[in-house]
Amino acid sequence: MDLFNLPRRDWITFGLFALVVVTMPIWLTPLGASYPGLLQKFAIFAIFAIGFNILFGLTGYLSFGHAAFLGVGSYTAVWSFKLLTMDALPAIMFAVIVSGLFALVIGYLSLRRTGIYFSILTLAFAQMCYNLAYSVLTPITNGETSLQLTLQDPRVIDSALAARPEGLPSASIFGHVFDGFEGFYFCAALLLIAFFIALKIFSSPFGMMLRAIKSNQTRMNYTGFDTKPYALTAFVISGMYAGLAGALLAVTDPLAGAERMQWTASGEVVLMTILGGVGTLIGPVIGAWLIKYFENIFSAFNEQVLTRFFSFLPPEITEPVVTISSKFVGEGWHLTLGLIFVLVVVFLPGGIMEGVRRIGALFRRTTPPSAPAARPAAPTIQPAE
Amino acid sequence: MSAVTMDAKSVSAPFSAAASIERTVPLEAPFFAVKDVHAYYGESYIVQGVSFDIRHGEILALLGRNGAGKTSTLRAIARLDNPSLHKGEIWLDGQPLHKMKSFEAARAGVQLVPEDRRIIQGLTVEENLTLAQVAPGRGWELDRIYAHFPRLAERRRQEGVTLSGGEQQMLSIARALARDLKLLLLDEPYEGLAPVIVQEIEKILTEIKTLGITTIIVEQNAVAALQLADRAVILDTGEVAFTGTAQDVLDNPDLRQEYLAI
Amino acid sequence: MLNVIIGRLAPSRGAVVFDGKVLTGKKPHQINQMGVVRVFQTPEIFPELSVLQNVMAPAFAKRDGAFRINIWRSLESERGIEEEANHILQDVGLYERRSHHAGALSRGDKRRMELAMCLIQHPRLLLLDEPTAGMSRHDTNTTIELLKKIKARGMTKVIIEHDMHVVFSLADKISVLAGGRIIAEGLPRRVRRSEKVQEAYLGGAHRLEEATH
Amino acid sequence: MDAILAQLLNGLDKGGAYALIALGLTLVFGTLGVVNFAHGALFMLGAFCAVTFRQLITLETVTVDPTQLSAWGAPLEIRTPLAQTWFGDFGAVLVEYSVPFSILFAIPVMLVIGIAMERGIIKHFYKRPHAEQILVTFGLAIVLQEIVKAVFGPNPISQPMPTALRGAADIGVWIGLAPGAVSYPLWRLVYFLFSAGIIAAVFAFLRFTTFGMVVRAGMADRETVGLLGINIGRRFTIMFGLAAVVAGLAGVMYTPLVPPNYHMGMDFLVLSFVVVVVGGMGSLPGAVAAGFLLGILQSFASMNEIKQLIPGIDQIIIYLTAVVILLVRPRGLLGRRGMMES
Amino acid sequence: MTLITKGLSRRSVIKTGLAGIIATGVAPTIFTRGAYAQEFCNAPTGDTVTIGFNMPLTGAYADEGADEDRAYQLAVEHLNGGGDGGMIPTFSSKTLKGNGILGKKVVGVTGDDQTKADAARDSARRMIERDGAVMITGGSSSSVAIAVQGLCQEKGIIFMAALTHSNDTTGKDKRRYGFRHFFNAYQSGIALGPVLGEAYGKDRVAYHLTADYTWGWTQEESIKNATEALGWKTLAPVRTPVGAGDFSQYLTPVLNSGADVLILNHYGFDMVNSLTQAVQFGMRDKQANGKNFEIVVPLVSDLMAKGAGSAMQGIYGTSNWDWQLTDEASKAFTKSFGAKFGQPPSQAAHTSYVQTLLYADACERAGTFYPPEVIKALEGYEFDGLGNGPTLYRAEDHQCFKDVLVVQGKEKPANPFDLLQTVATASRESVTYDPAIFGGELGPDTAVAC
Repeated sequence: MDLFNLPRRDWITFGLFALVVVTMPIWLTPLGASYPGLLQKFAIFAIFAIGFNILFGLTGYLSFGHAAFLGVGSYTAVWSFKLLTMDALPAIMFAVIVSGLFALVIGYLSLRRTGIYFSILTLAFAQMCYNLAYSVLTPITNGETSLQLTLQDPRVIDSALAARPEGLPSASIFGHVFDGFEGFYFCAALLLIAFFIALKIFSSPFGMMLRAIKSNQTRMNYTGFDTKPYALTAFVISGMYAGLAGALLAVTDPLAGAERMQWTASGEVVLMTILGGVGTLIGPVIGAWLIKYFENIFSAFNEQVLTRFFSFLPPEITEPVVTISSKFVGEGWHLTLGLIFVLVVVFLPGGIMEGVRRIGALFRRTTPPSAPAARPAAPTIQPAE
Repeated sequence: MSAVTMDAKSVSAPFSAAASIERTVPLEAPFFAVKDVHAYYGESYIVQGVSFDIRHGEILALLGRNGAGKTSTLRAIARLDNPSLHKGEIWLDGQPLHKMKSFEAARAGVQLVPEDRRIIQGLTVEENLTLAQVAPGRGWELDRIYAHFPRLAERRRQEGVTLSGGEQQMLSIARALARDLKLLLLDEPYEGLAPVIVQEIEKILTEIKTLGITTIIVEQNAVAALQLADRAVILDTGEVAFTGTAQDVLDNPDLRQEYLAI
Repeated sequence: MLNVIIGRLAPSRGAVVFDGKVLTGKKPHQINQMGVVRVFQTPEIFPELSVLQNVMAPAFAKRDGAFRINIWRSLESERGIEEEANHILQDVGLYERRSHHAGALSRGDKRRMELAMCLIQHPRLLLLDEPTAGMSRHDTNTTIELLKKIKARGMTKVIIEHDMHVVFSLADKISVLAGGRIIAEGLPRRVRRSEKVQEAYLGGAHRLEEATH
Repeated sequence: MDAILAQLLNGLDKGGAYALIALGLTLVFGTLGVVNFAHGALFMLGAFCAVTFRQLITLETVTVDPTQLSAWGAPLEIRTPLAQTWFGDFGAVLVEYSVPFSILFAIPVMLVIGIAMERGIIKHFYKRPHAEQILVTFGLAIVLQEIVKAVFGPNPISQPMPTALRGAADIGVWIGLAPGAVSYPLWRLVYFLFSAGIIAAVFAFLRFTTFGMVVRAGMADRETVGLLGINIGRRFTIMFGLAAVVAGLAGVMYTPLVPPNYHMGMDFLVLSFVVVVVGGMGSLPGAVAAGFLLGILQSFASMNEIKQLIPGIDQIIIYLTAVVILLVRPRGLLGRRGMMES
Repeated sequence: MTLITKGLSRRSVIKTGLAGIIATGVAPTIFTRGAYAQEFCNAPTGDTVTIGFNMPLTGAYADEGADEDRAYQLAVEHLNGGGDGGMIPTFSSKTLKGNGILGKKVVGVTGDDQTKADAARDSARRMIERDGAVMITGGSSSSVAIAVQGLCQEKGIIFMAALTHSNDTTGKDKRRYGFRHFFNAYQSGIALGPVLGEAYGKDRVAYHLTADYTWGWTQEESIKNATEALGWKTLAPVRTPVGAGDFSQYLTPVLNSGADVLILNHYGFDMVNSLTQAVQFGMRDKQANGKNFEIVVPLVSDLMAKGAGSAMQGIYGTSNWDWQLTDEASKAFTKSFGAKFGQPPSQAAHTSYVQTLLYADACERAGTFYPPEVIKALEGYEFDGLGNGPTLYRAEDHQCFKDVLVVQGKEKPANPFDLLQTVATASRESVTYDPAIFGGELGPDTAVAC
């Protein structure tokens, strides 16, 4: 069957990735990140970054407005909750479709330009969405207050099927409400599906076309390809990934705020992708995890935590160490993030995945006989090395 | 490297260590030397171990088919960023060019007149010439240039890029003369010019020859180049295929047929 | 001239007609889909892809048309196209290097690969812009042999070439252009004799004679 | 009519700020080919030069008197200003005119910061892809603003303008309208004149000096300028420093209008990139024209009459203009072909 | 499809009329108090109890956030028996003994809400899910308060809102698990109206510049109603984006609009900027309609007044509390805060501190951390001695009712913190309104396991 037809190597990648994702609640415990809220974020932003990488990593088009699709997905999902049902599946479906349509329109217009002009066009569209969501579209978006569930929501399907429950309902799937870790596993399942589709795209002729567009778009035209629909398809697919991520944000926490669409949010996914490694399969996921980890864990450190952490030091050293390190955590976590970016970009232009590859190469050099030969057909496909 | 016929001088090492430090070199000794130069455009291996040398005041024609690496060799000598020099030495009058950046090479006396002339947009004819005299090492004064190139004098206030092709070529050569130069590199000086203009440029180049400026000329029109040149080097896919006098090439139909297709 | 045919430049007047259809005004990919394929003077390739992928891509254009979302089949299960590509790579002598990065090839190899990229499309009209520039003598001869072989398969070709040796060993009909005009046209031996051609194109052969005397 | 005139003034004022920042950004892009996401941070650093200068000249000796308690229960502090003690009346003038004086302080500081930034980090990124330039300068911007936050705290620090320049000027009277018809804050007029002056100075510098000629030549064809023996890299480094000074001065003069805080640069960054692209990447006149154009458009779009006609237009006008211009004119208003298109 | 609350579904006895609306579906099952000790989210098990402090450490309201942080440190210290006890001795309820809450030592965890609804919910979730916070408090923007309040309702965690002034927080978006001590825009309008009428007369034309979101709209509405009742006319309001920085393009049209009063419905740094810029436009020296042009800022805080500097002098507004109040409780709090941090507390610090104490007290009185019981203890609670005089936590909407201060920017400050003077006090009775006017439903108090 074509659908599950993947090279063995990609299956291994997928298997390992699935194992890592499924066991996240375990191996993240010592890192203090094993609680549902953050785990869900890990899964959701990994989807977002994987989708973004399909556009940026494969075609080379740098979109600076991808958060708009995330926001559209969230709003659509919350509206599905409010109007129809608390079931997550229709919400996700609608979100993916609507954000796909948005991506189609914005992509169609933006892809008329290339390079930084494309980036600025996407940025401008996203900023327009953001500003309108904040002001004029308040009836749809509830402005700065964010779109939330209310007790007065019609929820026509739910009301027709069962008596209205007291209080605010939670998102569910076939009547089953997630608690924290179930919510994570639901997101993780979707992450695996999303990852699988990305794997398929990366190893398909379609993926090769996208890479060829990145490599030499003019040549693609003279080779007989109409590159516009290819780029547009990639744009729409990645917009749908963003919509899925947005929907999942709403499923795990039924609220949609305009700031999800702000350019800083779009910038964040760019950073995630580049930090992890553009054009690699795993890189964006790692980038997403790293940034979300920093944002949630580092920002929560304060001087008490640091004092406890450095308590093994002699007291006269502890204080200066705590003072200095406190500049890098808590409120100062952005400083750490900025420094990491600068260091990664200066020393590891290919992102973290390049670092992994370099280490891998070192390791291989020490054990030459087992060095695996490069895959003959596709040296540029670098999944999960 | 099948058809390499090196002359005796170029085989022997052109510089001893002592000579390389010496600033003034006797006329007979090689004034300029390229030793085993390898250069890359990105990942493409373009110049694959080229060596030759020139005596002071000599004109060398660098010939070869399209894509043989002639322009790349000139650019490598002028120390431009592309192609990047991976190996080899370039010596001009005792100065190690291979250790320099392009602006340092230019100060050391190398002047490249590029294939596409590279008149700078937005600058007048006069500004294009003044630009050459900003860095230390002035050559001809503007008056002398204008005396030699009256057409440029007429158009000194005009924007350089609006000149005709031949005038641009003159400006490009004049710009090189405005610097204190020891080695002139001419890349396709006749390319794309009408025959009348070609004659005019030829006249200028002949004049330059009489001034005794050491020159390397790359030209598609091999015959024209060989008429001007004292000696010739033929490149084939980035390697030296022949070194000899210009007359050797003209007298050897097989050589011409094989490497120059004339 | 080739740029006009393949749609890179638009002619101010006149039209390009191929097989009864007007090419002018068509987009480059449409022209390619009609079977007009070009080898560029400076190699136009996909430097980030492997040699094999470079050659496979045009085969997809031939098979699937200008646009098709082909996600569900893996690249490695496209056996037919891979074999065809391998075959052509053997023809041009790049089979051993099929998994190399195309960007790392030498200029001559890039040109041969580009030739392979065009041949895999079985074009009805093949435009060659100095196909042997940058190749060594030996490679040039190999390429001529290859082109002769293709000629035997009955493919129309237009060659732009400075190297008259190549031209005369391949062409059935020659047009000589100078300054944007056709100055001579016809069978090779007649063109060879034309004085205008000698003057404008062959590097002033009469001057050569003067100089050698 | 009066309202339109007032709004036009406001647009010119805003446009001046946009143009000034976009000018510096274009200068860096045109010379070094670097997309500098840290340019907003330079603007912010300029503003904090003014803050630092004022804090230095308003330094006070603080002595704590533990015997007396303030109204909120802390020991009473006795403060003596240093500037007045040392310089007397001049100290008072210095404090009064701290913002204009800090220009003198900001020029060398920004020059050094700019040159250090270029030599330290940006020079390694000339040949790297634009995406990496964006990332490294973005990271740099974060680092710079976080350092400022660590030193000056997260809150805006208001900078008083000189008393003489407070309040509004009755412009209407100058052009023969009724008194009070069109009045505009004096400092905003000063800001507009200042930005126009700086823009003119930058253009004059590039037009009429040899250094400027070399830089223009380098922007057009860096390689050839190198072939003529000019160390263009060093001159571009100085240009980076100058761009930093231009951004910094824009920041200094902006402080009395909006109290500076550590993230003010980021707020301006996106806007200034839109301005640069609308003007055409690498085109200095384009950047200036686009700056004024967008400033005026934004100002007019904020008028009630227009907002009632098209709700929300004031929020999106800049981006809408950018989209329209880029779709109609692919390279912006005055952009060059092929610049940044891949 | 039915809602299944994991763990247990249990409601307390219905007390209020409003709650009747919700009484559908599940029948109440009543257990004895001791039985449900472990059956709600984050029930404290060891000898400590964790409280989540969620405030803006970065962003536009960082100033307020920093002061809230100080207040929380102080509250934790006092609850655990440290320091001078602050307002604990003056508090009318005497349950707090300085031994933590119910004998468990209080531990605080902090999070940065970035003044963004999304980030605030993230941060609150982290404190609930990872750190085991049994109560969340903080926030200094109404949108954040409403967002976090919604989350807390879902998670069954009590949310003691700090600085939030929108009518919606205890109006249409009110929640059973959310409580607000701070006053609201409606009360500001009632308190401010008479003072404005007296100072500026009955014949005025007002121009509103309004922050374009829930709080701005409710405040604009409230002030419009209050001033129009005086006889003032209102021009079409102008909405400005939050965090605009430069408001000049919105201020320019004011001058030629025919208005003679400018009402700034802005908060935080937006207010600081719009006010100083309005003054730069010469609005305070201007004459319009034969009267002096005036500016009103309905909600002011001492921190904003500090930011605006001299621009604030003489301008009217309302405040929840001021450190210069002379009652025993205010003096005790100011002294305690001033001694520890070297500066007087802001109203943000005050409300944060009070909310923490009120929660602790409610737990003590309920004898448990079980949220439905704590909610019951807070609903309809009447107390005094926390700085605002006698105060009621109204059961219907979880809004506190107390006197509202009308303040004016001081012309000649005696010290850097002497910025506002109280010019009038609106009595608790006068600012009490019918909870029905804002609608909304509190929802159930069902405990939720996590």
